[in-house]
Amino acid sequence: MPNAVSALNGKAFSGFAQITEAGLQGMITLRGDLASPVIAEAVRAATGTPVPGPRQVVSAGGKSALWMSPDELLLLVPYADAAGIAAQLTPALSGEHALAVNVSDARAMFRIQGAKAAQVLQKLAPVDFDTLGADEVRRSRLAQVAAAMWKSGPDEFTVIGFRSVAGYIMGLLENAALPGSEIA
Amino acid sequence: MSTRLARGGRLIDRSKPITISFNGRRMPAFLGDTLASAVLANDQMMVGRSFKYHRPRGIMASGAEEPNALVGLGAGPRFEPNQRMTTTEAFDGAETASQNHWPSLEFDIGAINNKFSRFLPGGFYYKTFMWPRSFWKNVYEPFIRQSAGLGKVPTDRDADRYEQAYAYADVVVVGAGIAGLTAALGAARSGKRVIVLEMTPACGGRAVVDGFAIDGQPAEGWVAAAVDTLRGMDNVTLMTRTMATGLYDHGYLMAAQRIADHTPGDGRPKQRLWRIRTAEVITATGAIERPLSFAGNDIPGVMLAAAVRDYAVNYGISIGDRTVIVTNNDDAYRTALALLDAGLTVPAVIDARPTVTGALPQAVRDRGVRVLEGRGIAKVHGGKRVTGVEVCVQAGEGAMIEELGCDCVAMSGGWSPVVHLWSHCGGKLLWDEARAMFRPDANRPPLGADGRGMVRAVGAANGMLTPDEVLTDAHAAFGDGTAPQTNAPDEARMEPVWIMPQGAGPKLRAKMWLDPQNDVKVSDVQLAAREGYESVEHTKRYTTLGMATDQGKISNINGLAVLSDALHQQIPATGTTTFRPPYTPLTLGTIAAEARGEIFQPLRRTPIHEWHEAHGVEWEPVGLWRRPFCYKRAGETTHAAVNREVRNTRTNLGLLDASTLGKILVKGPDAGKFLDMLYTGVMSTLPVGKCRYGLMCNEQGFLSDDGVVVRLSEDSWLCHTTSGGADRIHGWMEDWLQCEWWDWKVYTANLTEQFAQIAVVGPNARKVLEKLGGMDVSKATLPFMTFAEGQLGGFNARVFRISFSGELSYEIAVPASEGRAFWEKLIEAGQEFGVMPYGTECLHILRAEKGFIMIGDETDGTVIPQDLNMAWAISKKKPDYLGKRGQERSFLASPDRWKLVGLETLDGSVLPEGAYAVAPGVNANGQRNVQGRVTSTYFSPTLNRGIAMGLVKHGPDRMGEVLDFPGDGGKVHQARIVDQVFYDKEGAKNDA
Amino acid sequence: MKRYSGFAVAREGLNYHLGWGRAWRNPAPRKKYDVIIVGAGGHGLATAYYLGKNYGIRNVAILEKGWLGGGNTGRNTTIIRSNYLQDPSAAIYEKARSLYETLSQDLNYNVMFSPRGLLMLAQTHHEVRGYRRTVYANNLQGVETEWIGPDRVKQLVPIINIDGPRYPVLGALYQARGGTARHDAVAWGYARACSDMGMDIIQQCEVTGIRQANGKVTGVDTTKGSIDCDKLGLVVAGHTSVLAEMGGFRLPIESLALQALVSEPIKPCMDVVVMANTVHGYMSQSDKGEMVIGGGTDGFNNYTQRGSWQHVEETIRALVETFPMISRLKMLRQWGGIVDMTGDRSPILSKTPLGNCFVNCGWGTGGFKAIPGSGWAMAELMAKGAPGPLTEEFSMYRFREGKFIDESVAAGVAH
Amino acid sequence: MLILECPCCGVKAEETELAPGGEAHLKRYGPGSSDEDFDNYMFARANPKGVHFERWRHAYGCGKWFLAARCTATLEVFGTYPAQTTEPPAELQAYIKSRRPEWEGYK
Repeated sequence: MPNAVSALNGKAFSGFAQITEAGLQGMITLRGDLASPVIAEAVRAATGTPVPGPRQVVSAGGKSALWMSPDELLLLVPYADAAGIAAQLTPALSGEHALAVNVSDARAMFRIQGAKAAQVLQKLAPVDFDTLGADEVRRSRLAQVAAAMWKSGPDEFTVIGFRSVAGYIMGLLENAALPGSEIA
Repeated sequence: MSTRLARGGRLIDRSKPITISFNGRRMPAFLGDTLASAVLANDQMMVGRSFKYHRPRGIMASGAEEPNALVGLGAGPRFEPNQRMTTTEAFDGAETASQNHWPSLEFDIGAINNKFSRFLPGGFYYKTFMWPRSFWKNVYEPFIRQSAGLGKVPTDRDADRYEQAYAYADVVVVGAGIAGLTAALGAARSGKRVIVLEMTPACGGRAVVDGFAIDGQPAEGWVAAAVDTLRGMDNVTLMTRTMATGLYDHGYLMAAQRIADHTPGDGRPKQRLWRIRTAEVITATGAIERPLSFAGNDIPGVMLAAAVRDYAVNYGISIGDRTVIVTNNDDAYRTALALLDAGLTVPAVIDARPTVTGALPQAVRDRGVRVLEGRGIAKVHGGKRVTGVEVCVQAGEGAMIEELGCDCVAMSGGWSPVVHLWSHCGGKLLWDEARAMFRPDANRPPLGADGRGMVRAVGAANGMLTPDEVLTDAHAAFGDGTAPQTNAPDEARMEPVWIMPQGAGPKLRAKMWLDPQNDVKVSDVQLAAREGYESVEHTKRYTTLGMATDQGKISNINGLAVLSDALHQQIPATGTTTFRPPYTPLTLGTIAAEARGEIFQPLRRTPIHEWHEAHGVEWEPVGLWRRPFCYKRAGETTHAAVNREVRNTRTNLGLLDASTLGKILVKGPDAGKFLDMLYTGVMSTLPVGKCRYGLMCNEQGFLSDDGVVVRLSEDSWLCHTTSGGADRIHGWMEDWLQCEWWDWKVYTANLTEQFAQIAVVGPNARKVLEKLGGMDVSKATLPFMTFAEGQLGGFNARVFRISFSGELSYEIAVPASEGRAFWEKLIEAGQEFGVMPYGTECLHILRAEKGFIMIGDETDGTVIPQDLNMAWAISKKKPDYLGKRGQERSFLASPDRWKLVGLETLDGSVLPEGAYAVAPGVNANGQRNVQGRVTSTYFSPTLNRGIAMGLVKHGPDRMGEVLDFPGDGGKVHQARIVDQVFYDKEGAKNDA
Repeated sequence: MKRYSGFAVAREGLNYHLGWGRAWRNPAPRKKYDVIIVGAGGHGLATAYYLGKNYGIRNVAILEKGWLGGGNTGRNTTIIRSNYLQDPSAAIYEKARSLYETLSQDLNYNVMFSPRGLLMLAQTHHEVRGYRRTVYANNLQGVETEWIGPDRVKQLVPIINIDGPRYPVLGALYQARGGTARHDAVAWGYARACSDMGMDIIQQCEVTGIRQANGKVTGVDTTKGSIDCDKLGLVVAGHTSVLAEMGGFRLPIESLALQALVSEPIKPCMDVVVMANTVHGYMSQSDKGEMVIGGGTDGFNNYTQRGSWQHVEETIRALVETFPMISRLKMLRQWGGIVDMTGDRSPILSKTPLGNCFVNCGWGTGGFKAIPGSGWAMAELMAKGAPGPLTEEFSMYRFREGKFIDESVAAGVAH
Repeated sequence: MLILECPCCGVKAEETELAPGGEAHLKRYGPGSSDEDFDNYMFARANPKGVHFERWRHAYGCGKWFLAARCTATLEVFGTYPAQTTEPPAELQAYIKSRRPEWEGYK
């Protein structure tokens, strides 16, 4: 994929927090009965992680599995591997009523870093970040668009949104992180 | 005159002098001043004109309840009308200007209204200005509008920025006076997550002004300690300069934080709107002092007693040299003491109560001040400033006993709890006869999501007026142990005084102001009652009482009392008007917050968006997307560009960015059955690798979307939708799967943004793909309405051999991340084949020439497929599909429905968009009968004439008939009914 | 009753206005009336007024559970227009608009009808198509509207931002004789006239039941006792479903909260009414100088007269984008009303399954502008017991046939 | 500004994260049904001033539809439950009865 370019090609902004479009990221939507051992095996094979519990994100060796809904996971894998893994999943799930599809190009991913990273999201999402679990994915909205967000490290949040509105999301995050607009 | 005292002023920093200007006059002030204290320090008592009579208006209060002191603040992109001086912090260089007068504040032509005031009572305009009819719009209204209105009109785009933020709490305490601080300490110590909101820059409320001791230390010290304690706790957030503007359902509290109002241009947001979700709200919002209704109580220099005290203690300002105090309660005597302490003269305290005892009055007497018992003010002397008052017997009709010279009147009619937040969300009030006030009824609070009370009022906001009452009440909210104690003296009960004197006649009542901004007088409320506007809402609306920018904070209760008296009923029988948010006016920019300019709304971009932008695109908004309408070359008109794109696509090669088309994957054992319900046609029988055009209807039977469906594999289909339809249709599918057919085994995934999709259209389409190489796209291998997946010029591609133009055409989907590269590769490879990108207008013309329908043009939510002669796309065999039953209803099954046909003007011109075909005669309502309308109309460069499609009654049976379409300027367009396919009827080109 | 005029005001002024009598009587209910109208809002009062004026039916009671004009009549943004797409809508709204032209004189009460002109901005090609279509329809319906270009829009509304970054103004549907009126005055003027005709307006009187015998209505039970009648008209907007329940039938109605707000008053800066439907906001300036602003409704059933904040926010940000100079104005007051939405968002003026019981509802977000026409048509329906040309298309049974009156097709909304 | 707990993902979502979907438990009538049944299915609504059963979609969250029992006069939320049911759970009905004794019950 020499021609592949992420939505904002790694655009970055430095305010009272660092905002970065995280570049190409492999993503696979997996829908099915999350309690099924077949699914569990397929997820293990794809990401090396167990099936996450409700609203949970589990990671292993740079790969992650995010719980998106009672019958849907989002698997994060290296971009170059996504198509292949998605292709392997389908036979792995044969006999099971399930859907596995590569959505790497339908999304954009952002990282917000810094001691006050939470303040940036606090201005945009109706979410109580004080009570957000360490391994909890929160699907909500950033201002006017849908997004999934979680605490991906100390002083770091990761946000996933739709590719077509990546520019809007970047605009929101930059505006919310402008120097002088720190909350207290 | 009003002036700055040599000492005192706990809120100002005398080491930090600043300068403000008022009507161009420069005035020295100090950091910590409000605009009000700043101008008062410079003997500027008169600061505006009233709304209706343009009477002189002075500062009356020291806080959010101020009705008069409104100015224009700043200039150009930072000009702000109607700024309340008493709550606006003064800053160096602040420019202010008084409002609602011409030519000047001192001399105002509009004051002529005052001369005629007796002929302009409440609601007079409902009784006159009716003749002649045209005069209302052209003469009367313009005059009224001109003399009404308050602030000047801003002209520029706002230079400041705003933002919002979300916060969550167990308890939000509103107000950081001693009641709020006490409650907050209790809540915080019990481990709750607490947010404290204080509207002013400093905490402490009235206690720090009134200056008693709490638990042995001065109130000021006690407050400072409490604030330090709270600030030191991790579970507490204390925000000053933050106004709780409104309480909404389920514990949603709105609060506006002033960040850079007092430091304009320092790069910070001007304001931040907090949206706080809380389990409980504690309103410790205090109380507001009531004016007294006596003749001339609106003359500059007549102020609320506590305000006079505030200016002396907080800002070191003497409002006047001689201040007469008029009251019906003990608290006002604190003002006398404060003024005496400041070395000022108090000629007398006029007390409406027949006998006055108690510690505070005694303290005043002890300092040699006369206390006139059972007395009132008959009238105030003065025009633009008080010069004296006439004293009378309160129980009488206003005969003068003596005249007192003074330049300030400090009045107190008692106190009203601030119940706004309590009431915003449905909290009810009770009338407390003993205290003569409406206060929160703890048994009928606003209800939260669980149906239980979500607000409690404490302290003065709950009707507790003496310091010990306040602290006990506030402490009880969360407290254990004993409440803080004060050394404040007991106070005798106030005695309600609704007009002064009791027996005042009409002449005096016509000079007793209730609402000084809107010029509503006691006589106006009595007139409303007399005329039958008996509901308090009627009276409010008829007289405009309490509808000014202060929303009646000081006028409501007095108005209610006067109304009740006029109706000979008790005050609770009259009730109050509804308290609406916001508590104080909320800047619109603060509400809009970040949503301005580029991030006003999301803009959806395809992976090829930037390429279009760099190549002369003219955009068309489609939902939140932008799609190229056409690509203009240097010096080219839109029309010329579109025609060029059409001709080139028909003769050479055109490229369309079709990425916005919806692409929904539907998979599972029951997917076929599901799609058969969703589409009017049959999708379950579609062979793998084949494409089929489908229509979707809503349950009404009306056409809602269309697109090509592809069978990807045994158990998976790809459904293309319109650009606007992708999310809607995906939601529609999930709705039926989750809520109706939840036992069907089907999964969907919206892949719209996973792929960039490009239509390669025209006689050279196959050539350019073959040049790219990698896949066999020949007619034999990839015939019309089939699909293949593979490598094309090194790109992973899905190739759909479909056509919406009648030309040989392929739609090719590649991963979005490679869309731009693939597009550029096609442009490059297409050069030798005359490639040109084309936009949506060209797309429309191409499809119209072929008679293809477009959702949104031929359909408008009232059209069914049968209207469009698309019965071929509707399965007769299927027992059911969404919309089938709806289409069976009589009006939809009627043979008289308008049906789709082609339309050709006789003169080759283009029919007007949306024009109607008239029929003879008029209907029962005298409206011209019609028999059809234009749904699509274009100039066809291919045929070099206007072409159109339309819906016409019995259209298909009337081929050749000519219809009249009235257009603009009386012109009637004549068009013949023809076949809707205008070009290549046999479809040879597509079959190439 | 005393006639209103400038001279009368001057004369009374000399006597401190002590001489004015009641605008309307405050009677106790009688045992029986020929007609009972439930709901003393604009529509109910207008219905009663035209029953008396056009059909001589004056033995009428208008029952109001709260205070007259206290519902949506006193809570709307006072916009008056008739530039509707569908024939039946255009007919009844234009009837109303034309009655507004002379209403002050008819009622001898100044309702301040101000035909200052109304624009519906087109900000997408789709809206351009829809509004041009509306203009052609209006011209055939006898409704005077025209399509105007961006320059003319800017000329009529100097404070507007014509080339906003997101939604440039491509033109507008302009109705020169559209405008506003003083909402309370409309209710008060009709009330005064009804009372003057001898009709009884009974406030604080809530209907608790509908009495019927062999399929026909015979009267109502109220908090002030039961009252008999020959004919019953239900004209209670958001509470129609509750009354229908008492009558034993259901309607295609849902009650939703609609919000409005006003800014602090400023000097005149906008002489016309502007509606921007793509961004969901509309604005006019009252005679007091307040910018009067309205937006969209909540999507869930609600009887609380409290709407959800995000709709205020959506409206404000749309208008700040369209009129950048309002950014530093302040919201003075916001409030909500309960609107009754039908299946096709058009009103119902209809006979009901219950004999001699008629319903006038479903005006949704657009009732104020229709008041005189609605009353005129409802009076005809009730007096004749059968629909006239203005009402026949608005039957509650149209949904069964699929014969909708759908205004949304022209991208227009029903404000 | 409502808060409803999504029974599918457990998030206490605020109104802006949700999409309302009208009256719940409507029975679909298709081809062969009477005009009246179809009309009622499409349009006739209880629209009560009081206890109301309604559809919501957690649109900005897990994307699932769920049902809620809510009072339209006070906005009190009695509870939320999955959409895959033809009538409100018995315990929820009992709870509503305890909060609204005058409620005639679910019919």
